[in-house]
Amino acid sequence: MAEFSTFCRHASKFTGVSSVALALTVNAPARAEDQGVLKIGVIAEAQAVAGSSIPSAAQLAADEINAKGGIDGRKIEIVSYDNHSSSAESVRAFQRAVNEDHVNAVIASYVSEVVLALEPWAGRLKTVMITPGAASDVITQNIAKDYEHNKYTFHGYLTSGALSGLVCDAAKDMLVDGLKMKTAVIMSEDAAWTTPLDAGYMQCLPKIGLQVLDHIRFSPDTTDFTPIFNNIESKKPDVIITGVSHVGVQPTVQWKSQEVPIPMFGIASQATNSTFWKDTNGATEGVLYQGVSGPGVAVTEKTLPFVDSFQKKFGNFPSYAGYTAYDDVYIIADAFHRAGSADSDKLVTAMEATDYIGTIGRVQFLPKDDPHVHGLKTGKGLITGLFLQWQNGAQVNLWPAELAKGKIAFPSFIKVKASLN
Amino acid sequence: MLLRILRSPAIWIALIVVIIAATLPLYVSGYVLGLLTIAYYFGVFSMAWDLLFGFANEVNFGPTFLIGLGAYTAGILDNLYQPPIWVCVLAGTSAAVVGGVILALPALRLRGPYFGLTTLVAVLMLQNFVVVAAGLTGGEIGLTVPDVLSIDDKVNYWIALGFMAISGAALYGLSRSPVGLILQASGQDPVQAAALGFNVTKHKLAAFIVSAFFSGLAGALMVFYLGAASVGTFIDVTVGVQVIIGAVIGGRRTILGAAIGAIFLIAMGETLRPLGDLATFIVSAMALVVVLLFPSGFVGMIARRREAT
Amino acid sequence: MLLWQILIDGFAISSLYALGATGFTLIFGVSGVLNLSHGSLMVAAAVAAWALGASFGGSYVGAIFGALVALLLSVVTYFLVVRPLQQTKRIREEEKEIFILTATLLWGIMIQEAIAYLFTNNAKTVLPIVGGVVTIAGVRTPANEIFTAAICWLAIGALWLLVNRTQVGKTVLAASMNPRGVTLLGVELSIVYIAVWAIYGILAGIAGVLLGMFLGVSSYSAGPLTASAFSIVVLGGLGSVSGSLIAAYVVGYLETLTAYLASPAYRTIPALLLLVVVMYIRPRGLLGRR
Amino acid sequence: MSAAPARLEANGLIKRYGGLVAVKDISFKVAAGEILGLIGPNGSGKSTVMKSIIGVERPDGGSVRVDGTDVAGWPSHKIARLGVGMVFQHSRPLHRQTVLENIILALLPDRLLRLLPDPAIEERARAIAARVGLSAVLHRRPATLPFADLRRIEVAKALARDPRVVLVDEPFAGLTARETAAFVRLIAELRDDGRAILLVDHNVKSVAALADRVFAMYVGERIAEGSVEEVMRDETVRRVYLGGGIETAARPEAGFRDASVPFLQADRVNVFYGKAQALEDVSIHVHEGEFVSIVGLNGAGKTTLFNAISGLLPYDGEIRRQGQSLRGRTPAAIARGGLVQSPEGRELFTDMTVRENLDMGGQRLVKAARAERLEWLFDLFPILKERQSQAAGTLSGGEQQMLAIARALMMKPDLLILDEPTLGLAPVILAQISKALERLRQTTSLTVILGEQNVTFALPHADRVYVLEHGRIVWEGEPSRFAAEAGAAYL
Repeated sequence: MAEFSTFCRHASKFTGVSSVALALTVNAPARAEDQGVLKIGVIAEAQAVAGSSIPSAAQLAADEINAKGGIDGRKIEIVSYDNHSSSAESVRAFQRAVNEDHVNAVIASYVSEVVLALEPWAGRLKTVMITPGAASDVITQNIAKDYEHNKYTFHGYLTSGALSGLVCDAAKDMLVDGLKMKTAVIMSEDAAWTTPLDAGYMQCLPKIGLQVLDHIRFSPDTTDFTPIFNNIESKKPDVIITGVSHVGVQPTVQWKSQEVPIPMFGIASQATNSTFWKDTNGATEGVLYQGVSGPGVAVTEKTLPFVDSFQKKFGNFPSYAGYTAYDDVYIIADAFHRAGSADSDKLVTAMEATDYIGTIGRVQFLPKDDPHVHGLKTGKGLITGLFLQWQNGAQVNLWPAELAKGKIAFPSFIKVKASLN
Repeated sequence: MLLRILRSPAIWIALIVVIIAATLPLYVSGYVLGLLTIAYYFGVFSMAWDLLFGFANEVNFGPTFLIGLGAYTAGILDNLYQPPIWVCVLAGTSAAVVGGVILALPALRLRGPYFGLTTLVAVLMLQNFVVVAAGLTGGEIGLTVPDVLSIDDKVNYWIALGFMAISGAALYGLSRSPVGLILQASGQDPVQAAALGFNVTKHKLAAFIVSAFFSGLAGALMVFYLGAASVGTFIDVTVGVQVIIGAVIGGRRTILGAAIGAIFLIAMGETLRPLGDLATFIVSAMALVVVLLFPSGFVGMIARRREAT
Repeated sequence: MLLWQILIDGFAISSLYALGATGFTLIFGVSGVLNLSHGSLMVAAAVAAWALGASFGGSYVGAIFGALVALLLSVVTYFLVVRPLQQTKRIREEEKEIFILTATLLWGIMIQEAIAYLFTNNAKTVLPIVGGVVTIAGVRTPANEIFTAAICWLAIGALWLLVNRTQVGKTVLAASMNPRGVTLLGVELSIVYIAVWAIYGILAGIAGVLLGMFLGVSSYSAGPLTASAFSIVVLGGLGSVSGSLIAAYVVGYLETLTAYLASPAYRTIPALLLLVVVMYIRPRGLLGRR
Repeated sequence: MSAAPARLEANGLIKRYGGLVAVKDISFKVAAGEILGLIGPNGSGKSTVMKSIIGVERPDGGSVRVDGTDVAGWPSHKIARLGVGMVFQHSRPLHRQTVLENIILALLPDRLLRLLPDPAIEERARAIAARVGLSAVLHRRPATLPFADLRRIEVAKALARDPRVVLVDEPFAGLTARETAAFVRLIAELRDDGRAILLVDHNVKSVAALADRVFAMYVGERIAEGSVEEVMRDETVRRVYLGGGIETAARPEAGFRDASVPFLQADRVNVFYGKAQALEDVSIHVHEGEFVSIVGLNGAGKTTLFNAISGLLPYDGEIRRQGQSLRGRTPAAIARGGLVQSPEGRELFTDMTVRENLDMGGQRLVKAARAERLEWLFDLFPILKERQSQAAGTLSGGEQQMLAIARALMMKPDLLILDEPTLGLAPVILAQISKALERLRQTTSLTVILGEQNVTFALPHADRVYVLEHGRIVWEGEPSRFAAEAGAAYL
């Protein structure tokens, strides 16, 4: 029953447009210039915590731009579609967005599965698509494989590979240098995006001086993590390097209830949600996770103003995909401006030249010859990400040092050998 | 008897409906077309299921086992070697048929809830296989296929409509044909059917194969409409449930009713979309009401009224 | 060491399965109904416990409330969904089975969707009644895990006493063997059925709440929960309580073994394979009566 | 006749169900153009023989030859194609098809590729329909037809493959006299086509009109064979059906206090199963403390009558207890009211101990009363005391029957209905139950209705006897007059 075909809640609003469609053929869809409006389609998971911020953030950006008179005098219109986290429904939404609503570009989903299903359609329907949250490297690899066909897809969020790099950077400073840790076990869910992530971990952790004792992948529908934690514990590592997104509450709660004496450190998408504390009954105390943003952390001068106005408008904090979705609208708008046209191919060229300071750092896309073409460039001066920890009910940023808001601290059951200097 | 079929209004009504449906793209939005395209494929799923339940009297809880086999075989083949689409579809269909036979041969020995149960387990197995063999099937991610039937939603719509119409005609004709009679007799009372000289198992197995054929074919085609296959779309038990409910509320033992039921379910789910998460709730509630108050389903009610006279 | 871990963890999860399946099989034994809204009942109980526990803090209050919610729902299920179908004359007897299955399934989906709508479909974990850990045979085990196993067995024990030591229970048992016989002895079957559904509701409720404390639930869990109860009951033999208990432990330990020795990712597969084999070799299950 | 070559020949047929041997070495022949009546009371094994012939059951020994081919153990559809047709007692036509289609169905070849209807078949179907007298209703749906026509459809289907052997199960059950006559004619015609016909029924009388020979069975064995007259005269048969010289001890009806308003009265009760009429204007009355036996063969309607009284069946007419109508009360309520049935097939709780079964009966008694009642019952059936803690399912048939009666008595009934207590029991057990009944009769004011096909058992305990046949009361009177007045009707 979950599989009813989908479409955004404002279906009725667009039926008027549809009549216009009839005359026009699909392969060269009519863009919306004539109406003097730039349309951006947003396909996201409305009821999932991470996905729900995407349309709102995009809308916020559009409003701001329109308030300033739009791009070259053209207003931006956001058309959003709920995909119920299903690839099939996303494909239908994408087809409708392009063939029916004639959007000029699409911002799509935080789920790698969905984006991968849409990527070929972006090529087939020659429409620029950017994902604000998916992490799988395969997305960019596909572009590298068949650039001419897939060049319309852009990766607006860090690829898993990049993420693993950022986690390692933070681990170096916080764990190896800070806590003198020597060994680690990788624990990640068995999903598209973690394959390159784990590969990245395996490669960079030893480099920074963390010996990888074991590498555990578990099915995302796992409910009982006891065996996994016991297994890890028997290896006696100093830290658990995580890669979880679909799951989150259950491993965290069982980590606490079993009092696993080893800290968790790494990617834990659900931990970035402000509701995570309540969902886990506070079990998340002491969990360390990578993020591109955090409450009260001014990554760039745009970060905090965005969070404020987002919270004013929608009454809650944006998820990580919210930040990127917000930036993506600006990036697309900027590309429109430079391309001076909404023609997809011109738009791609303009997008590739992007150099934009957003809420999570400075955005530049990797060039055509790179194996991760259209992925984000990372590193000092570009995007570094943050590292935060849940401390009695609040998300506290600990890394990088210049943005730190507190000191690392663990619940009593965690045994950290080295003294917390 | 052939005459009777031609005389039965059902056929003519169906024919007119199909003709009208074929003209929809001229004045309906692509979004509605996309919705109906999916609905039509589900219509075929439900009709194939009804042949088994309504006529062979075997409750198959695993329609998605057959559908999934068809869909994934076709998708994987296309992914690996990119043969012409029709080859993939053919392969998918045959896979479904073979799988159906392998499932049915032993399962047909079982009575009562056990047949249904085995079919259910088959689905769970397939689901696990897809997840475990992620390298081949794309696992949780789902599978993206390079080729699609068409990128024009009108064309896709007409393909689906045509396919449903043909399948419907075939299944309906079959159900009304002499073999259909035998099948119905075998389903209703195997002992008597055998005493009339009919090899009950043979006919039930045949029914299973036909059902598998159409399920697999529909599944394979749907993959090439979506350009993607995922457990949630083709294999998950909830999908099977939707197929079954469609057939039941449409009116079991009517074939055509099954299609109507399935289309109704999807259309409803869509019209209620503005209610967000409540949509599914309300659709289930409606279906439940139908099951409780009008057990013979939409078409069943009409048919009954006709029979009474 | 590993052996002990497997033994202990397997025991907790198996006990939970056992409790979940017992009620399920009881219903089938007495009224021949396979209630496919089973998982939804369990989830409803857990979420109710979570919601109340969160707002009033009291884990006990929450837990009890959860069990009551399940009890209520189960009785509603009987009157709203099952009974009308059992009594209608418009469906041929041999077809009622599929109708009841479909109807309970739909009903389950309704409950599940209602939960998702009211409480989102994020995973929820009920605040454990007992926290902390204890070390058994060198295995550090959450006290809650032991608590879970204990409660499960208390509940099952209570059920056993009820069935074998009380008049109500005896009547229920008799009804499961021969409903006609019971009627002829002046017992109103409808009352027996209500009693059974009530008992079932409480069992499912307790199981749900414990699951919420032990592993956590989300509205997505409903389907898998029904499926696992279903397979366990089939494995044990439809309608045989003792069968389900054994099957629960077979499945529980099989899963735990797989998780420890092979990989957590393959957890459920061997159990399924076993189920298929049993279905073909011995369709009526390990201790099936019919 | 035995000179004629056998169309159908059963030789040394044996069928076991677990320990119990249902058919013991049965052999008979049916020649072309001959009708053999296979008769026997319930549990005699005649149905098993029939099932073994059409392949529903697999015989454990012996052979079944159709024109010389041994078909024992073949799947039924093969046997059918070899030329064995079966007229089932309970007709289950396809309800959504017309009569014609139902007949066509039977004519279809067993092929998967029969997609187009064949006009020739439709012609034959019409011909067969005409022959069995269905021409008028060809295009009606079965649901709209009278019972007799449904039976006709069954005959038509059996004829479809032009069988050499036709088996007919209870040919006349549920038919009115006129309909019966028509069927006699129909079946006679089938014989005259040179088919071998086997009629299976309960007693000689029901097949007398047709059968050239009768083969009588009792508890799995052949007890007699020969012409209708021979079998009717046969001593064993008479003992089985009528019992030998029975001494009766009836108390005159006038002697009962409530002669004015009977304790229980059934007034023109009618019951239908679908279209088949199971009870037709049945009126009986029972006085307080009276023992009434209702004798009738299996299928005559005894159980139906009792279930109507116990409120388990919908019925027309009135059933009154001490003048008050029982209509609308639930079966349980009626039982609680003291109108208790010890049903055919006993309906015991097989996985429970004897004691638990009894307690289920006595659950509404206070502890003391229950104990005292148990005491009395154990005195009545001592064996049960020994078996107290044994599972009911493991008891012997006789012990189970005693338990069933005892369990009913635990309810302290005013009126006890005993349905077929002797079914399949050994004589020695009968004696014990007999004694118990006699004691109840002497020492208690209990009223009893005893339903029996075993007259030997039914008469001695009866103050009055009703004979039930095809759902009608055909005779009422003192047991002493039974053999003389009703015996013939009963054989």
